[in-house]
Amino acid sequence: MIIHHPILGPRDAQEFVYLGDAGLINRPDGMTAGIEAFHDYAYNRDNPAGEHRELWYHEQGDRSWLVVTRNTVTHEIKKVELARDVARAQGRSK
Amino acid sequence: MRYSGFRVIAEALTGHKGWKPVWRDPAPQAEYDYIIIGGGGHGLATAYYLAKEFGQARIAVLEKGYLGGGNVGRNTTIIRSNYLLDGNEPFYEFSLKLWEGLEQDFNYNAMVSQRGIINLIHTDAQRDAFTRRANAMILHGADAEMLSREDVRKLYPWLNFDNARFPIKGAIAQRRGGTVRHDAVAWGYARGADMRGVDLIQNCEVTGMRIVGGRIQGVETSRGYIGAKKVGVAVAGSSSKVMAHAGMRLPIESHVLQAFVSEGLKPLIDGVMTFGAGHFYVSQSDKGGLVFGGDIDGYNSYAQRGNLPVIEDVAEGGMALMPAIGRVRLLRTWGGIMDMSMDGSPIIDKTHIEGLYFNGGWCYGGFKATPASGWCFAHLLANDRSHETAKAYRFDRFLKGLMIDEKGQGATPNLH
Amino acid sequence: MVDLRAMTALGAHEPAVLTVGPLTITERFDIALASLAVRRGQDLTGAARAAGVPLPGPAQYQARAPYSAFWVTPEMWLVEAPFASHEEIAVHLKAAFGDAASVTEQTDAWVIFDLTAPDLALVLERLCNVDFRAAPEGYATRTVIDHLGCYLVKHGAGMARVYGPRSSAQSLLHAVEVAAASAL
Amino acid sequence: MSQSHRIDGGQIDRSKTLRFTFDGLPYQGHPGDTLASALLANGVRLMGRSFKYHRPRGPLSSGSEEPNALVELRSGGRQEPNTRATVAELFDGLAANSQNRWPSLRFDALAINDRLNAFFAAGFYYKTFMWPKSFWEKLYEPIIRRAAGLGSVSREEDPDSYDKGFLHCDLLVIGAGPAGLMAALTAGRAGKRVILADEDFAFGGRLNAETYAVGQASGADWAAATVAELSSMPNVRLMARTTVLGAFDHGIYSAVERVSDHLAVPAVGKPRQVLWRIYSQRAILCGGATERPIAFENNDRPGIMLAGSLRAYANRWGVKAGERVAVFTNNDDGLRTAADLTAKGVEVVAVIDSRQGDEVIDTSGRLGLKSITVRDREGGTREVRVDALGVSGGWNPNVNIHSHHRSRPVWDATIAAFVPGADGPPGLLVAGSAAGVMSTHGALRTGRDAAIAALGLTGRADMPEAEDAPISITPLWHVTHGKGRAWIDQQNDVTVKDIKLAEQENFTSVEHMKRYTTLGMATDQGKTGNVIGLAIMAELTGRSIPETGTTMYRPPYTPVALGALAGRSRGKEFKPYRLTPSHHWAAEQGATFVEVGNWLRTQWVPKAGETEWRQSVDREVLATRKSVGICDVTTLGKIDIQGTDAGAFLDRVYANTFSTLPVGKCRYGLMLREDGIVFDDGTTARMGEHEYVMTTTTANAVTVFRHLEFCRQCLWPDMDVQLISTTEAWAQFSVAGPNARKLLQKVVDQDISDAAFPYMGAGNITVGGLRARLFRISFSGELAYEIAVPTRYGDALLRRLMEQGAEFDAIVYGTEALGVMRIEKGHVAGGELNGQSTALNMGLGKMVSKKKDSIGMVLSQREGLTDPNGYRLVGARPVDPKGKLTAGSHFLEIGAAPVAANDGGWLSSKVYSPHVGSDIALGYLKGGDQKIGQRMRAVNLVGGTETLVDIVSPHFVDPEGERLRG
Repeated sequence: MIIHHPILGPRDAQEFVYLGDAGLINRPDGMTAGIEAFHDYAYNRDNPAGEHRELWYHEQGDRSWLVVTRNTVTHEIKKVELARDVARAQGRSK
Repeated sequence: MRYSGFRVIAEALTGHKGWKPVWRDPAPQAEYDYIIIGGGGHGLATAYYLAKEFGQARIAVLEKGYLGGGNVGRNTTIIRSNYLLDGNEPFYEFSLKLWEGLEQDFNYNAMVSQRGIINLIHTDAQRDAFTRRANAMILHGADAEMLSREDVRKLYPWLNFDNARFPIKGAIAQRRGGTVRHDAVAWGYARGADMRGVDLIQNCEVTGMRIVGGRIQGVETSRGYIGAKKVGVAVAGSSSKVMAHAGMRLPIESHVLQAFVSEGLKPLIDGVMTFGAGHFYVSQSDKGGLVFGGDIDGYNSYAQRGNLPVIEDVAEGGMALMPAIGRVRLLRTWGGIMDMSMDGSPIIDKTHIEGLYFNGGWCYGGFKATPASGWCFAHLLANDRSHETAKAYRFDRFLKGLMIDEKGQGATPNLH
Repeated sequence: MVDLRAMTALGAHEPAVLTVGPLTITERFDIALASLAVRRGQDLTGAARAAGVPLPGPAQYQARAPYSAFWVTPEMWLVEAPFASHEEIAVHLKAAFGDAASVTEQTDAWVIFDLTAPDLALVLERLCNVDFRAAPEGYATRTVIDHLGCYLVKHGAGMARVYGPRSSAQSLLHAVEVAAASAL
Repeated sequence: MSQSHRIDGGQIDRSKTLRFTFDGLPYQGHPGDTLASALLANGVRLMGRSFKYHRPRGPLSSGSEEPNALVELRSGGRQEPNTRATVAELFDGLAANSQNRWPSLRFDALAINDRLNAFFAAGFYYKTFMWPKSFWEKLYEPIIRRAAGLGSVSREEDPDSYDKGFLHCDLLVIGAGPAGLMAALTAGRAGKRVILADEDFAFGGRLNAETYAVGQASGADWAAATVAELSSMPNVRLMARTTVLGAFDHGIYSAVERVSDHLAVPAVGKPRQVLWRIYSQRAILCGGATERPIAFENNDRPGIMLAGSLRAYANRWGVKAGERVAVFTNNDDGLRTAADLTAKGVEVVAVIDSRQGDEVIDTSGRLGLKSITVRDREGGTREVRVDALGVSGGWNPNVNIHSHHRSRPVWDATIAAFVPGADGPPGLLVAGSAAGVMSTHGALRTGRDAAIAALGLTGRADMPEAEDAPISITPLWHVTHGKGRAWIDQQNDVTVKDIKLAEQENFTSVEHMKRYTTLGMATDQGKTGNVIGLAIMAELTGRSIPETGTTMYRPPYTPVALGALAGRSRGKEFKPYRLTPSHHWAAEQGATFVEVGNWLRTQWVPKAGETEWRQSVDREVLATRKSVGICDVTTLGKIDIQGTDAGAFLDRVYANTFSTLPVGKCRYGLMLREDGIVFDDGTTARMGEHEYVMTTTTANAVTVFRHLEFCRQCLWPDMDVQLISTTEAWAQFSVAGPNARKLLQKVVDQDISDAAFPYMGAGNITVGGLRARLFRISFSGELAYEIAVPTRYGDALLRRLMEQGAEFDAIVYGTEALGVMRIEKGHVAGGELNGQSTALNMGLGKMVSKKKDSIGMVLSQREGLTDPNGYRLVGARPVDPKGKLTAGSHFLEIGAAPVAANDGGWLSSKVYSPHVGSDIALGYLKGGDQKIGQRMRAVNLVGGTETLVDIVSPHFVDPEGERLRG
């Protein structure tokens, strides 16, 4: 597969390490959330057959974590964003 | 109709006129006591044991494509019970025992061949871990042996012993492990179930579930609505898709696992072997092809096809271990969808919806589990209690911190 | 002055120069390296200009004197300078950038090979997936060579500088030699 | 033997003669020959035996679709089973042998199977061999396995090397027939980067096998001229002998180039084959079409060939397949063969055109065709004496690569074949006969137009004139007259009867048919047989052919050597080595090395007179505990963490607290996964207000860094934290033992007295003016430091330490002694950090701070992970000091039966402790913290041993830690 890195352009997916559903960005706050919330965060997945937002790490590249919107049936990639931008857009900060 | 050598001879002499269809193609009835979604190995085995061992009737298996068209028809045919953890080993040992009597039980030659499996050891740490595993297996009544480097050399003198990056230091062996003709497993169960009145309905895709007041009523399908008292889901890689009809999110991701077969060769590898310093395992089929595989591609996929990096990675492992196969040709690659769970172990459990049961999360270990999976799922469906060997395969084990994580990788499905 | 004797990544006391057909492999033992990263909310351009440190954009290498640099990740560069004058490159850069940047010594994290050949692309296409022919001069990228994560900088159609993990210097060199013999 | 069947013409170089042998007999051929064409030229038709019935077989085709003419090429480590004689390029000295026969090709004992064929119907083995149960492995299966298989492997290492590479272009053209050449020419003239790949050693495809003209020249000459023009273009790369294996995601194609297979041995340094990964957003499949036979009784005899191949042998190779030839066809193309052969002076005695109602219903000739039986339109039959028969059942477009993304081909009735369907691989167009456009003109036109469309070119490239004959075919899949076997899959011996049986038993889905009959599962993957099989199944079930559908097309297009897929990564080059700074010193000392991941670490350093490894290790341990020992710990991961939020960041990623750590100190850190299981551990030092140095285990250096980047970018994107690995930048040595300080003080420039540099101190120092780092940490329980210098000085520092340490009898210890001392001290490592254990299990539960949020803190509190009777880390020591322990043994209570219910836990790590004077072990024991002082059995059932042990504290030395604070 080829991932169109927002900074570096097309790169062979072999340079990346896959993590999984981009929902992993939405980590609950450990001081307020309990086991149930963390259980859902850590273990449950939509696992769609179709469009999937997922985390890839450019380990053999610029070390950026990316959010890739990819169709899990056709493997077509619709969109690639820097995970840091996505996280900020979702209100994450420190 | 009963199969036997005499029957084969008799038919041969009379032009094979007498062979009957291996299964019927019935139209779906309005309602069943049991509907099993998924006509793969696990679904067919479930229906077979429900009818044969648990005396149930009015059973249907709904298959969206053709029988045995899922991972049971697309795997590397290995059976074994060399597991470490208490949650797993009793189940897989039960499965191996069922394999040992399967052909006589369902009167179909699935070529269950206990030619042994060895997992090679390349470091002292691996030896320690495999020793712990071997002892756990024996404690659970399974067979296990530790082999020395020289023992391995006696078995396969042509492996890379003298120029290896990661020298072979020994192996853990399970003699009762081996291989089975995968398609025949599906066909044998299908035939056995059909003979016992189970309706095997192909080209029938489930498109919805009718749930009223927290209880399942039946399923919507591409061939109309079918009512059911109990519905069991055994759809492997499609688990999340089907259970979404019941509004459930699962601790499962679907990943593609590629597998490979070489051109036919005269006997080279007698048993099953796994490389301990790379992603490569191999056996040789009765037809002569080397059947081998490695790691999953590692990204969510429903595409039933993989990509180059894994193909090359597997070949690298193969050549590192077996320098003599350089000129052996890869004939065919294929990909199956694996229901990778969060701890690498399966789920056989009720759901919060009354009458809806789930069987999945087999990762890439589902084939060897087929008989026990069917048996235990049938047990759960018939008795509403988990089978003794499947007690640990609960949904809530993640909430309670009772994971069954053989590899110690945590909630990262693509690493299991 | 330091009284310990340095050893190259290839285990010698002098850097290696090897040839495989038309390819020349020159081990560079005379380059000091440090990473330079922007601290949050800081702007390095002024200090960089003052210190003569180029801060090229993504996938670019830029040469200046005494410092050259290439981009490695957002807000981070690898800065290089002559070892003879800048063995303490990290100290120099810290002085230049103060608390505005995070600076980390990297000189010995890498083995550096200059590869020169008339048609170097024929060798590199056997080693990594970089489109060397199409890449502009000064193109800098991370890539994988025989399982090793390396940086590659294009200094011309016939010249590339490869930065590989120091501990794997011999494996990297072997890969280059085998590929060159095979390709040229 | 003379080349009795060689005729005029063809593209072979008759000025040179090549000698070769087949089954030991000598023959001659010419450059340009394949093994098959050369054997046919020598009058040899019999080249192989079929898989199941061991029927005598000759070549069916002249290309890579060949099911029959499979041979073992070369010998020894280069022995190459199942090689298609039809594509094996002839070279001087080639030696080939027939395979899957015994004792000889002409007299094969297992041909008995053919006589017993009635018993070997499709799937018969599923219905028998079940009794008695034990006989399957012992009797039936061994016989089957010996009989099955095709060629054999020598078991010797393949002496040739393989290479890999990566190519980039604007347009990849797959296949260099008329369509491919025209496509490449169009794109090449437009200045685009083009790769033109063809599996053949000669470009031109069918043009080389046909006689008609392209423009003013013959097709072959036009091809040659076009290749000449293309090779003059710097932007065009011509790749002959290169098979594109598959289309993968997003414009990635895989191809194998057979660099040296046409040579006796590869040139020095050159690979046998190269596996190319081709990146091209645009590609055109010009893979041509494959002719299919017609199934009729005994249609598999040597001498019966595809009509187009018969023609190809005559036109391209100057070979007549027989003296008296007949052609059996259902379409016009078959007539071309008759015409071409006649023009070549070959006697064509009969043309049987099924469209006229004539059919071939049987043949004779055990080892080669002798005659055919023809049934004419009136129903009369006659026997015709022929020694070659060309069969044409129509042509199947080679849609394979276009279907590699599971696109289903669609049925085209006008040519009675499947053509590429919709949703093929994005960016992949199809042209020429691969697209179902069967005329030469059509191939040239669609090739040109595809290039224009793919690259968005403007203007029309001019194009030579060529024949544009329409297709005339009336499908005939199998001849219904005759009761015998009519072959569909010639290699696997699948006949029409097998398809009928599959239908009778309700294996009617095309996938069931394939799997039950093995149709299309041979080395040719059914390139000639599949469509016939499914057409017959359609007939039997009353479904249409499109309704019946095809099976899945999957890579590779043709079988590919595993060596090529592995490339350079084999033997010692399987994975790169990582060498430590002390490697050269250790090698000088004759040290033993051990693989730790890709690292090669010193395992121990034997001294003169030490004959057994334990002597060396025990000495290293005792010498360290007595005085001082040095160990290279460079392999531990080091991560430089800077930024104003570095401390807060560490508080989040570590279970314990680091923001409060004073500058100049270090602390042991425990890192959890989000699921509460221990991920990694190590010491992290605060080198400045906003500057930390984290150490990780050797094994997790990469994954920890990845995890930190995830936390930094995805979880807390606004934290001011910068990360970079410094693992390789510093050579780091542990200096441990009572005299560690004395030794180091002689080497470093600063005062490192206990007052100046207390326990857990950390700081920048200098060694003879050289910047260095010092950490006062201990893994052994002794007074210990880790000193780091820039890697290039590591070797010199070690030599300095050894020289300065002479007065203390300083020694270097390896990983074994390191392991002994860490276990004596009760430090967890690999065996305990198994990804299944919590801090609580390790006796480190208190380290998980609940006062702050950190990765894994919440889920570590789940009931299953906080069970008071869960596993706890303990020490174990044999009651009898001479007693032996084995890591991996399980704990059982005294008198308890060896069953899972009594399993108390296991020994995770074991060593012999010269300090304690016996084996000692660490282990996880259920409720272990309450069982200290108890006696249990450590049973190693798999080894048949057990040892009575005392359960003790995991700290075997200096439990109060006075030494390391001393």
